[in-house]
Amino acid sequence: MISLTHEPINYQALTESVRSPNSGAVVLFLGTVRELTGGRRTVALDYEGYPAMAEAKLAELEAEACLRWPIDRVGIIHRLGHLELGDISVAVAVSCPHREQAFEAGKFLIDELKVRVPIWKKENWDDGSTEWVHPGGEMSKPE
Amino acid sequence: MISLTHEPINYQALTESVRSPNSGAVVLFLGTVRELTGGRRTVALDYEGYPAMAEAKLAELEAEACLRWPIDRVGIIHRLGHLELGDISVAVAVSCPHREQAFEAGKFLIDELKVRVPIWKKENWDDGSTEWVHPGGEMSKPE
Amino acid sequence: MLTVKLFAKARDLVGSPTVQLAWSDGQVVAHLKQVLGEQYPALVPLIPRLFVAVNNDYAADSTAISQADEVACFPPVSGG
Amino acid sequence: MLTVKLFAKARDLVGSPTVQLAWSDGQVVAHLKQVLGEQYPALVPLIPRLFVAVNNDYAADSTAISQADEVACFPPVSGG
Repeated sequence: MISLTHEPINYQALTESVRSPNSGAVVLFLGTVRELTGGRRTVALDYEGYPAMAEAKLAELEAEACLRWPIDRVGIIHRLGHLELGDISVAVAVSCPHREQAFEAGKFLIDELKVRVPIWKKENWDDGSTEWVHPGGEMSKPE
Repeated sequence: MISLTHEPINYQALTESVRSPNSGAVVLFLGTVRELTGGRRTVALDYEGYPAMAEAKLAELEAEACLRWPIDRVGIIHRLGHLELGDISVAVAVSCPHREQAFEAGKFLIDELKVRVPIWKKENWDDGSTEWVHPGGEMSKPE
Repeated sequence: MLTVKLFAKARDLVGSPTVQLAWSDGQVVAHLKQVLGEQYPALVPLIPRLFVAVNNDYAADSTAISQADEVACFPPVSGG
Repeated sequence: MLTVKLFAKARDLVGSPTVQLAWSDGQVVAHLKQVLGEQYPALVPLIPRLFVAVNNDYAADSTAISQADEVACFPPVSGG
């Protein structure tokens, strides 16, 4: 279950969608809007995506994770649009027979999502300014 | 928030209890009753605890994790009693500023819970037999 | 007398959630294990893997126990 | 003509979510970046960090583009 949404993320439904008696472990990761970054104060974030490619890249990530770990089920939802402090921007849920696998797969999915899936956030700082976040300065192609 | 319960675990309430604008990352781990273990088929598990010591050890784990990672909030619930296939036996939620910290702290908490907190499970196999699970054969004191 | 709580397989082997033992304050955990094995032969196979907790903390074989302490014996834990 | 979608800061710098460029099938990604810089000088500082996607996949500078391809340009991603 992979999706982009402009609505608040229902992470309980996502978590339920990956639970099964074949799995002893479920790991859920939530990314939430944090107030302080390097001493600056955020009041909101705006997320923009390139939906068709983002969904293709999320599906690619799911397929890669399933080759590396004995994954039962995966669910990923990314929110787009205007998010306030504390709101959930992304939820990744994964179920596996054993917990080490679920932690590793969950971490892989969010780590790779952040370097590969075409979604961008714009900071709304408390001084009224806004700024696109474009991490690193790498010129290499993410793979 | 640390507790033992005989009721189904409300992991959404647990997760909400650790969310905050100080944290950009929440990791939730759920342990669930898996059907197959080493080729044998489980129909149910019975969990028994030593409540006073279990709560003391969970509080000790929370304190240790808070020394090692910049943790915002921790929540741990362990269920006791009779659990059916797919039921949630344990939920661990942790929030941190950044995701690496939240994954590491979450994994530490469930790993240490499993070696240190006095709770035991009894397998109910599909042939009608039951068996206490006492992993390892270590004679050393868990630390 | 010392009251000792038993859990999981230890309780099943003894057939009771608590036992009472003659005890002199200052006797140690190793002595407790020996006395348990003498009075409850069914426990003997488990004793090499038995943990003893004193006042809600794991205790070493050399830890002294007094009758006022809360004492529990149990096999390796398997929660989670 | 080639239609190029722009996202995030690339779109803001150009001032439009899509641009249309004169194009001959078989010209490559490196050429696209050069043309974008010539026609949209505001984009020049971003070009060393610009990614080009062709048909929903990241493309190398040597990848050939035809007018039927779906092409997008954007800076490093920052989702999550």
